[in-house]
Formats: sequence, C-alpha cells, structure tokens
Amino acid sequence: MDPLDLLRLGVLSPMTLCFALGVLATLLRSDLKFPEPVYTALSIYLLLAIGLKGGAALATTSAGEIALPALAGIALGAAIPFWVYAALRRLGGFGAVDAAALAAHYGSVSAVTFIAALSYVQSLGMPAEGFMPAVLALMEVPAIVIALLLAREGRSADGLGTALHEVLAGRSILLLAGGLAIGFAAGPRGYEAVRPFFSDPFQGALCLFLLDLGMVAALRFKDVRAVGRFLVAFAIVAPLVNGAAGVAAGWAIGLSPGGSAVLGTLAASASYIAAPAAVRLALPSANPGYYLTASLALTFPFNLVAGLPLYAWFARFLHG
Amino acid sequence: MDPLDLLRLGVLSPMTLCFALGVLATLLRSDLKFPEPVYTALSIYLLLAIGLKGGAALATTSAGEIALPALAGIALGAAIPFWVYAALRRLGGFGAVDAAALAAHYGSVSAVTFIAALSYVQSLGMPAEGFMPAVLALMEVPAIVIALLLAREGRSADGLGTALHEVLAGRSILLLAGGLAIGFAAGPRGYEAVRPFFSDPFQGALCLFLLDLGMVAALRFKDVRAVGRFLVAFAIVAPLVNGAAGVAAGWAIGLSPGGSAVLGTLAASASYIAAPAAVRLALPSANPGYYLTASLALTFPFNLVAGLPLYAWFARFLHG
Amino acid sequence: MDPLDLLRLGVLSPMTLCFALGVLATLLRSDLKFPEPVYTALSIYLLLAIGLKGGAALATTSAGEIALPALAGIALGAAIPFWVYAALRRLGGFGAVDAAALAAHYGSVSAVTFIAALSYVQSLGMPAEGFMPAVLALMEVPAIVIALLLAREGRSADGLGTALHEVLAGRSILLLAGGLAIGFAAGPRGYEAVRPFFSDPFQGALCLFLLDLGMVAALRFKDVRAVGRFLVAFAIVAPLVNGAAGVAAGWAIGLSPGGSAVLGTLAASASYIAAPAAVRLALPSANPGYYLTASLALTFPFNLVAGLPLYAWFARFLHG
Amino acid sequence: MPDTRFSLVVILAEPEIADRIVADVKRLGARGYSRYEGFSEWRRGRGPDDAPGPHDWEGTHVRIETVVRAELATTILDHLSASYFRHYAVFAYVADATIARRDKYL
Amino acid sequence: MPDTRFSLVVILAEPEIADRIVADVKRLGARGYSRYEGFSEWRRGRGPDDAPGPHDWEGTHVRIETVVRAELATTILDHLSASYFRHYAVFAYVADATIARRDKYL
Amino acid sequence: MPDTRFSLVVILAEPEIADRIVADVKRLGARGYSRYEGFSEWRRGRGPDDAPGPHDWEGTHVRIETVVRAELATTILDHLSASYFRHYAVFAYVADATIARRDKYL
Ligand SMILES: Nc1ncnc2c1ncn2[C@@H]1O[C@H](COP(=O)(O)O)[C@@H](O)[C@H]1O
Ligand SMILES: Nc1ncnc2c1ncn2[C@@H]1O[C@H](COP(=O)(O)O)[C@@H](O)[C@H]1O
Ligand SMILES: Nc1ncnc2c1ncn2[C@@H]1O[C@H](COP(=O)(O)O)[C@@H](O)[C@H]1O
Ligand code: NA
Ligand code: NA
Ligand code: NA
Repeated sequence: MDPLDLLRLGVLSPMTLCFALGVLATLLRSDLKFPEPVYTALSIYLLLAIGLKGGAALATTSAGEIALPALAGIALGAAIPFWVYAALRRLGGFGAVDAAALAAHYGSVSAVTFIAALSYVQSLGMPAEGFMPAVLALMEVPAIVIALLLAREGRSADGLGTALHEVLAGRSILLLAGGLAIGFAAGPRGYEAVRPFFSDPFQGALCLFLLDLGMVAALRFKDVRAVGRFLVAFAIVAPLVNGAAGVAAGWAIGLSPGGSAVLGTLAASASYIAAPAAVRLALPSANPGYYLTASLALTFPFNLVAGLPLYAWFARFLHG
Repeated sequence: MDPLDLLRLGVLSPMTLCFALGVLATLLRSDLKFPEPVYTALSIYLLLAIGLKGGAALATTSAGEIALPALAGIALGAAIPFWVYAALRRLGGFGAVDAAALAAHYGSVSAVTFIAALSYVQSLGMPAEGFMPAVLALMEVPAIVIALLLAREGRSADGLGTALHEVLAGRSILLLAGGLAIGFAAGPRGYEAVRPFFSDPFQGALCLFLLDLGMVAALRFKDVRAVGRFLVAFAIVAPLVNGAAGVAAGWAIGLSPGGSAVLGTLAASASYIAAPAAVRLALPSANPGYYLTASLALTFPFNLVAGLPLYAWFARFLHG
Repeated sequence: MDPLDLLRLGVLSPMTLCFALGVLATLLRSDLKFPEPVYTALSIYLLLAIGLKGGAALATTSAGEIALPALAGIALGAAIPFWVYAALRRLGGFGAVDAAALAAHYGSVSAVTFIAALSYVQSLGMPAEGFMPAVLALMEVPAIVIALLLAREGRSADGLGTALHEVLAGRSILLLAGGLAIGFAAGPRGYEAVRPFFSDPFQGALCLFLLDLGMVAALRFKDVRAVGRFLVAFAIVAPLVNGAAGVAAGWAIGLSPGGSAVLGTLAASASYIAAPAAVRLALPSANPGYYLTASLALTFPFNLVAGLPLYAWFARFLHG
Repeated sequence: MPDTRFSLVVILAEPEIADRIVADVKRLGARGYSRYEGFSEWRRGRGPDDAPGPHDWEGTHVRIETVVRAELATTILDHLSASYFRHYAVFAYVADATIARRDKYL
Repeated sequence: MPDTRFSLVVILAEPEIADRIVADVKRLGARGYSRYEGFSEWRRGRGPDDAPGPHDWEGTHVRIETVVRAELATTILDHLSASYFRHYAVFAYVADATIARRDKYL
Repeated sequence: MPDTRFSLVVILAEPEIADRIVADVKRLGARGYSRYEGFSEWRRGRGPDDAPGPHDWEGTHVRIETVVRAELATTILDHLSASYFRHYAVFAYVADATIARRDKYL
C-alpha cells in the first residue's frame, strides 16, 4: 500500500466520515445535537472498553514485554513538554503560562485519537500489541506534571496538588486504569462474558462519538484565526515531529509496525480531556482559547485525517 | 400466509408489543419515563444506522436500478399533498393553513414507520431492496415544500426559506443523507466494521424507541376527541389510499414484493419529526393539535398495527 | 469447586469488579459521574431485557413446571416481612414504622442482584431455569403490601392504595411484567430478532450499571455509622437467613441447583427501587436513612460479593 | 391596581412527591407551571435534629415554578406547609415578578 | 444612580423557537444569557379559547434568562410580545436583580 | 424584624470550578443549595478585552442557587469576587425572596 492508499483508507473509514459529518452539521447550523449525557455515556463506554481489552491482554503479557514500551511512552511524555514550551516561548512569543498550558496538552495524550489509531492499524492488517492501552494510561499524566512545574518558572503555580488529584482521580484515568485492572483480574475468560458489549460494537460506538466530536470541534473553528498563524502552524508541525519520534522509538525498542504507529500516534496526539481540566484549575490565567483550539480544532482532525496514515506509513517504512 | 397470519405476525412482533406497552404505561400513569437524552440518542442511532446500511447497499447498486424507485417516491410525495389539501378543505371544512399543515405531514414520511416496515417484510421473508433508505431520504422534503406553497393560496407564507433550511439541515435529513453518503463512501467493507453496532442490535433498539413512542403517542390520545370525527376518519383512510397507491407504484416499476410494500408504507406514513418542526416555523397559525394528533396518535399506530400487514398483503396480491 | 473457588469466581468477575471501581470512584472523589438519564436508560434496558428473556422461556414452559416455584417465591416474599418486622421491633428497638419500612425492603427483591445471580450461576455452569424472571416479578409486590399492613398496627397507614399503584404501575414491575408478556407473546422466534440487542450485550451493560451503582452505594457508606450496630448486623444476617431459606425451598420443590441458588438470592436480596418509592409515599415518617443505607450500602454489596457464592455453594451442597 | 402584583413561587421537592405537588398547584388554581431537575443536598429523615439515624441526603430534586397572584402564592405555601413540610424535603420561596401578557393570568 | 437597577428577564418558550429568541435577545443588546431545559404544560394551539381543535400541550420547553438594564428588559418584552405572543407559547416575566461585577453590564 | 429579609443568590459558573464554589458556599454558612446544568456563552479567556487570543466560549455551565440572609449574600458575593472573578467565568446576582419555613434558615 502506498501513502495515498493509506490516506484513502483512513479518510474513507466510517469513523473519519462521521467526524466530517459532525463538522458539516455545525457548519450548516443543523439542529442535530448530542445531549451532554449521551456524550458522557459514550466516553465512559469507550474508555472502559479500551481499558478492559488492554487489561485482558495484559493478563497474558510478561512484565518483560511491556517494560520497554512503558518506559518509552513515559520518556516521550516527559520530553515533549520541554521542546514545546521552549518553542512556544522563544519562537512563538507566548507567555510562560500559556506555553506551559500548551506543553501539558501536547505532552499528554488523546484517548480518542489512540482508539482511532488502534482501529486504523487493525484495518490495515497490522494490529498493535494488546497492551498498548496500558501505555496510553501511563502517558496521560507525566507531561501535565512537568508542564505545571515549567509554569512555575514564570510565576508560582499554586494548586499543583489539586490539579494532580484532578488528573489522577479524573474520569479518564480512573476508567482507563480501572478497566485495565478489571480486565487483568478477570482475565481473558472473564472478558469473554462482556465482549459482545465492550468489543464487538466498539467501532460503531466510536463513530457516534466522533460524530459528536466533529460538532464540538467545528464550534472552535471560528477561533482558528484568533489564535494566530504561529499556533496554527505549531498545531500541524508538533504532531508530525512528535509522531515521527514516537514511531522511531517504537521501532527502536522492537514494537510491531502497528505498535510503532500507535506509539507515534500517542506522542503526536494532544489531550483534550484530562489536560484541559487540570490546566484550568492549576493555571487559571492561561487562555483556554489557545490550548483548546489548538488541540481540538486543529491537531485532533489533522491526526485523524492525515496523521494516522502518515505514522502508519512511516512505521512500515522503518520496519522495512 | 393469509391476511390474518400477516396481521398476527405484525401485531405479535416485539416491536409492536413494545409500542403497546408504552401506550399502557401512559394509560396506567406509570412513572416509567424515557429521559429526553435517551430519546434523542435512540433516534440519532436509528437514523444513522438506516442511512449507513442504505449507503453500503447503494455502493453496489447501479444508477439505473434506483432511478425509477427514486422518481416514484418523489412523485408520490409531490402528489399526496394536493389531494390531502383538497379533501381537508372541501370535505373537512379545514382552513387553508391547517389543511396545508396536514398535507405536509401526510406527503412527507415517517422514518420509524419505514424502519418498522423494513423489519416486518424481512421477518416475512420478503426483504426490500437495500437502497430503499435513499428513497426515504428523497421523500422527506418535496411534500413539505409543496404544502407550504399551497398555504400561500390562503395567506402569504413567510419563512419558506427558514422552513426549508430547517428541514434540509434538520437532524433527520442530515443523519439519513449523511449516513447514506458515509455508507456509500465506506462501502460494504467499511460497513463491516460497524455492523455489530449499527446492524445486529438494530431491531432491539427499535423496540426501545417504540416503547418510548408509545408513551408519547398515548399522551395525545385525549386530543382525539377534540380533533373531530372527520380528521379521525381521515387519519385512517389517508394511509390506506396512499399506501395502496405506493404499493401499486412499486409493483408497476418492478420493485420486489417487499420493496413495493415498503414504498407503500412510505406513502402511507405521516411525518412527525421533520414536518412538524418546519410547519411550526413556516405556518405558525396552524394548530399543532391537528397535525400532531393525526400523525402521531392515529396514523402512526394504525400503520404499525394494521397498515404494515395490509400493504404487505396487497403487495403479495399484486405480485401474484 | 470449593467455597473459595466460588468466591474467587464471584469477586473476580467483571461485574463485581466494576461495582468496586464505582465505590473507589466515590471514595477518591473522582469527577466520574453517570448522568441520571444514563442510569435510567440502563435500568430500563436491564429490566426489559430480563423480562423478554424470561417471557420467551415461559412460552415453552408448562404451567405445571412454574406453579411450585411461583408459589414458593410468593410464600417467601410474604413470610419474610413478619420475622424481619418482629426482629427489628423486639431486638433492635425500632419503631413500628421504621421496622415495617425495612420489612418491605427485605421481603421484596432486588432485580439487579437477581440479574447478577443469573449471570453468576451461568458462569459456574449451573444455569437457572429460564422462567425465573417470572418468579422475580411475582416476588416484588407481596412483601410491600404486607409490610404496609404491619405498619398499621403502629399507626393508621394512609395511602396504601397510592403506594400499591406506585408499585404496580412503577417502572420496575411494568418493564418486568411487560417484558414477560411481550416475550411470551412473541415467543422464541420473535425473541430471536432482538437477541443481539437484549441478550448478547447484557452482561456488559450490567457491568456499566454496577459501576454506577457502586458510586451511588458508596455515597451512603458515611451513614453506616449512623444507622447503629444492630442494623449493620441485621443487613448481613438477614440475607444469610433468607438466602438459606430460599435455597432450601428451591431444593425442596425440585428446582435445579442453579434455580435454587437464584431463588435463594431473591429471598436474600433487598429491594432498593420499588420498595423505597412505595414506602416514601405510604410511610412518610419512616426514615429513609435506615432502609436505603441497609439495602443499598450493606445488603446489596454483601450479596454481590459474598452472598452469591454462599447461596451457590449451599445449593450445590443440598443438591449433593 | 392590585392586579399587577404577581408572585413567582419556587418549590424544591424530593422527586417522589413532585407529581403530587404539581397536581396540587394546578388544583389550587395556578394557570401554568414549569419544572426542572436539579441536584441538591437535604435532610431527608425528617423530625428533630437529634432523632436517631442518618438525616442528610444528596441527589436529584424537582424544581417547580409558577407565577401567580399574591393571594394564590400564599395559599400554595400554606398548603405545602400543611401537607409536606413535616415529613418531606420541600423548600419554597416567593419572589416578585412583573409578567408580560398580564391579562392572561388575572 | 439608575445604573444599579438591573432586571432579570426570564423567558419560557416552546423548543421550536428557542434559538430564534436567543438570537433576538443578543441582537437587542443583552450582554449574556443562559438557557435550560424544562418541562411544562401549555396552550400550543394559539387563538381564542373557543377555537376548534386541541389546545393543551405538555412537553419540554426552553427557559432563557438574561440580566439586563431595566430599559432593555422592556425592549425585550415588547419585542417578544410583538413577534411571538400571537402564535407561539411564550411566557415571560421580569424580576429585580442586584448583580456582582456591575461595571461589566452597564 | 431584619430576619425576614432573605436573599436568593444565583451563581453561574463554568463547570470546572462548580464543585469548588459549592464547597465555598457551604463553608461560608449557607444552609442548603441547589444546582442545575445550563448552556450559555461566555468570555472564557479572562483579562482585558484587547488581550490576544480567542475569548468567547459556549457550552454548559453550572447554576448554583442558595437562599440566605442578606449579610451572607454579601459575604458570598465578596468571596466570589475575590477568588474567581479575575480568571474564571462566574456571573452572580442577588434577588429578594420570601421563604416558607423561615425558622429553619435563621
Ligand atoms: N403562571 C405560570 N407560571 C409559570 N409558567 C407558566 C405559567 N403560565 C404558563 N407558563 C408556562 O409558560 C409557557 C407558555 O405557556 P402558555 O402561554 O400557557 O402557552 C409554558 O411553558 C407554560 O407552562
Ligand atoms: N447578562 C447576563 N445575563 C445572564 N447571564 C449572563 C449574563 N452575562 C453573562 N452571563 C452568563 O454568566 C456566565 C459568565 O459570563 P461572563 O462573565 O461573560 O464570562 C456565563 O454563563 C454567561 O452566559
Ligand atoms: N437555603 C437554601 N437555599 C436553596 N436551597 C435550599 C436551601 N435549603 C434547603 N434547600 C433545598 O431545599 C430542599 C429541601 O431541603 P431541606 O428542607 O433542608 O430538606 C433541598 O433540595 C435543599 O437542597
Ligand atoms: Na502527545
Ligand atoms: Na407519506
Ligand atoms: Na428479599
């Protein structure tokens, strides 16, 4: 498959098309609306499902197999905030607080982008390792902590504690880590019983969620102009850089091609659930208009449409 | 199978029985309530699912196959408002605005009745053509436009533009047409991935929706007396006439027996989502008590219980 | 399998673990929240699903087969309130109204505990009779009526009528009995069409519901101290006594081992949907802090974790 | 013109009795009402504060609002007070409101 | 200081026209608004009470609130009255409100 | 009798800080509160209007209400103003309310 085929497969998947339909719905001012409870229910389902699946896979994984990927994920999450912060401050002219806020988002990860990547590499016939959801869970937090510490440089960052509690007890970590633990404890046999609910309908439920996310992201499109050209360029370049680093790391530590592509996607993705909640509390003077527009309205759709095929292509390229 | 068998099969299907349970819940003043978000979620699911399925089927349909059914559907939708309007004005003594409002509803279609028809003919072993959801989408709008123009006769109908936007960007067309486009672009192979979510559980989700709809419809039962005898009779006779015309048209253009029955059901059904929203904005002086009671409390249950078997029987009869 | 194995299988099932995760979420003050509509939707789904399944099974059950189990269930439900009331009044020093309120809860049944029991015995390879949902429906009401009459002893209990209507037309009976009727009328063939929605994903949906219930139950943990030691002990002892009686009754009337274990669970379980609603209206001066804390925060988790394995073990023991 | 003094009555009630209260409000003569779902904490076990057993509660409640003439507002509050305050969690207050379409509500 | 007399405008409207009313309120100059979903019963078929056909309705409505200066409150009510009262179910009232951050809303 | 002058405090806040504000309101001495979810548009990026970056926002907010004595209302508004107004989207106003069961809230 050449890059164009990969792109076509990504763009023409029901998931990406549902996201596009959501964007269209907002642009057409349709009265289509996902009630808040439906959005919440779908995100609970997706996070728990991915955790359970990963946990059941972990039950048959040796500690040795997962050690390196886990370390690689944490290292990526810890390193990204530094260059993001530096670039935004020096090249972009952002203040310390806004730069740190963006660093937290790009160092952390987006579960939905991850889930889309899993489905995508599977549809290419190059499935990722089953334990990748554990890597996702490990990558969510470090970047946020580091970014909040970076913000201290600028001014005293109160509420690091509150913010950390917010992330660790926040629903995305709780469901993900909780699902991993449950899947691990129940094992593949216990997982069998819930597979028809948590596994088979998964991709379809993801479509619905992306339809909704498309509507939400499109609401921010009008802010793209206000964030300035630098941030727009950053929101495209950062995932490319991080994604390439992630794929290369995966290749270096011996992940499968699919695993490398997914690790690249994790690095490339920007958080838009855990990080915003933590940053809003710990860095209240950061402008959410910057970090939400960049992560949700720019980086997320970019990864979904162009990033996934690129990281998959790069993984295939490295793995020969 | 004789007519009685058909009736029994329809009446004793879990779908019809769930509708009846919903009616019962309202009559017993049960505290059973479907929260608004659940109703919305179910209707999003059903519309998108039917669109996706139809779109995947369209991907393997030639333009030639669908041309005649599409034209027939549009022609039915355009013709029905004229006789409905005339009958209500001359025989029923309704004012121009109320008559036009009702014409919009009976010329347009009910997606849920359509979905129930698809399931019903399938359970009879006479499935309809896969592209019928496209016909459904095409039949939703024309009648509404024509009816609003008819109302002009009476008084100047402002807001035709707004009303049209309301229908075209409204969620029912958006999800249906969007689903068709996505299913078509993703093709049968893309559809495979979402089938366990959008296809297998479909009939069960429809049961839940009909349970809710039964409760909603029963709330309007108390208005049946207030709409007057003429409208009650009309709400039974109109679907019979339109249904017979639709079945005959299907037969004439060479649809399968199942397809003819479903086209008949489309013609017979009265809209209660798209049309009411459009009419409320474009014809504010029309009394919703007439058009909602007729379409939701009378024609919908009639079609579900007696109409489907009758149209199926007539289709079998014509097709020999 | 020895008792410890049974316990392990129960505790390590995804269902029990999801309940535990919910408890953890509340204790950690996580921002995880199930919106009310999702809770309602899940409970509608579970009740209707269990009713439909039971109804389809009833369609192939002879009246003779179910007569004794039905009578046994009703007898248990009618007997339990008497000893509960007496024990709470004489030994616990509770007033007539509070004692009667608790009697209503422990005599009636918890549908979720029942559902968990069905899944549990199935996972042990000792499935219960298919008609057990009908027994569940029959056991919900009698205890409530008897307990309200017992309260009269103390003071005149107005609103018995209202309370009865509340229970009989309440959503749990309506969905359960309605589901049974629909499943019965549609028969196994009609049930086939909705199985992918109502049966296959059932256990997974139950996990989600238990996750939510764990959060709700943990909210009441802080009241455990305030209810006093006697009630805490009662909330553990009562299910053991009632459960043993139920298992023995099942064995005596010739149910299968799984059926006996489930009948035991029904007797052991305490209602926390139908009974609270009825009692709040008919016995307004009863303190809900007692009956909700006992049934939801104590007896429910006890049954889920330790009760199910015990009743299953006792059933195996009796059945040799 | 005593007719222009309208009162907004706001009632917060535990869910179990919301339907009853709505029925009462209509029966007492309110021309319309609206209801909403909210979340709050309240004392559910009624009776004196030093009665045994748990008292505090949290969960959804139903908010019922109606705009009525001042006299009716008093009637409604009196009725609530007589029928529900003892055993149920009901909180109610009245505020002044100037309504449009006054003629419809006299 | 006439600037401190703020008015809370509360509008209950049938769902079909809620978006229109929000747009009107913003266009007329309100600095902010909030909206909620509620349930109520209302007369949906407008016109005189003795007109034929069913009139009563029940279902969700949208509640729109905005805090504005007294003059604007009057303007909003006048606009609602001219544009919607005839055909649509719209109920509106005004109450006094003392706001924090007063400077932002002058 | 100054005790009869009760104040309804209404607070609209962006969701992230709603739990904090509820805790504050309770700590400051309010006897009860209620909360609702609504939708609104607001300025989320705080600071002067001419600061760079996007400012407008729309989405859910949390509405928190409590009926308290007039002094406490002032205390609450002062606290909100000191703690949240600078960086967060918080809107608050006070209205008069006559409550039933007055004795419970003194
Ligand atoms: N007196 C009232 N108090 C509160 N809400 C009302 C009142 N009268 C009508 N409403 C509501 O206002 C809306 C329009 O009512 P109507 O003008 O009767 O069609 C509906 O949501 C009614 O429930
Ligand atoms: N004049 C107003 N009336 C009602 N709500 C308002 C008003 N102004 C702002 N709001 C709401 O108050 C919150 C904070 O607004 P702001 O102070 O503009 O960020 C948001 O929920 C706004 O929609
Ligand atoms: N001061 C208050 N302000 C607003 N709501 C209150 C207040 N006190 C009690 N409530 C609410 O009124 C209802 C009944 O409260 P209670 O009378 O304390 O049981 C509950 O929904 C409380 O949250
Ligand atoms: Na990242
Ligand atoms: Na039609
Ligand atoms: Na029991």
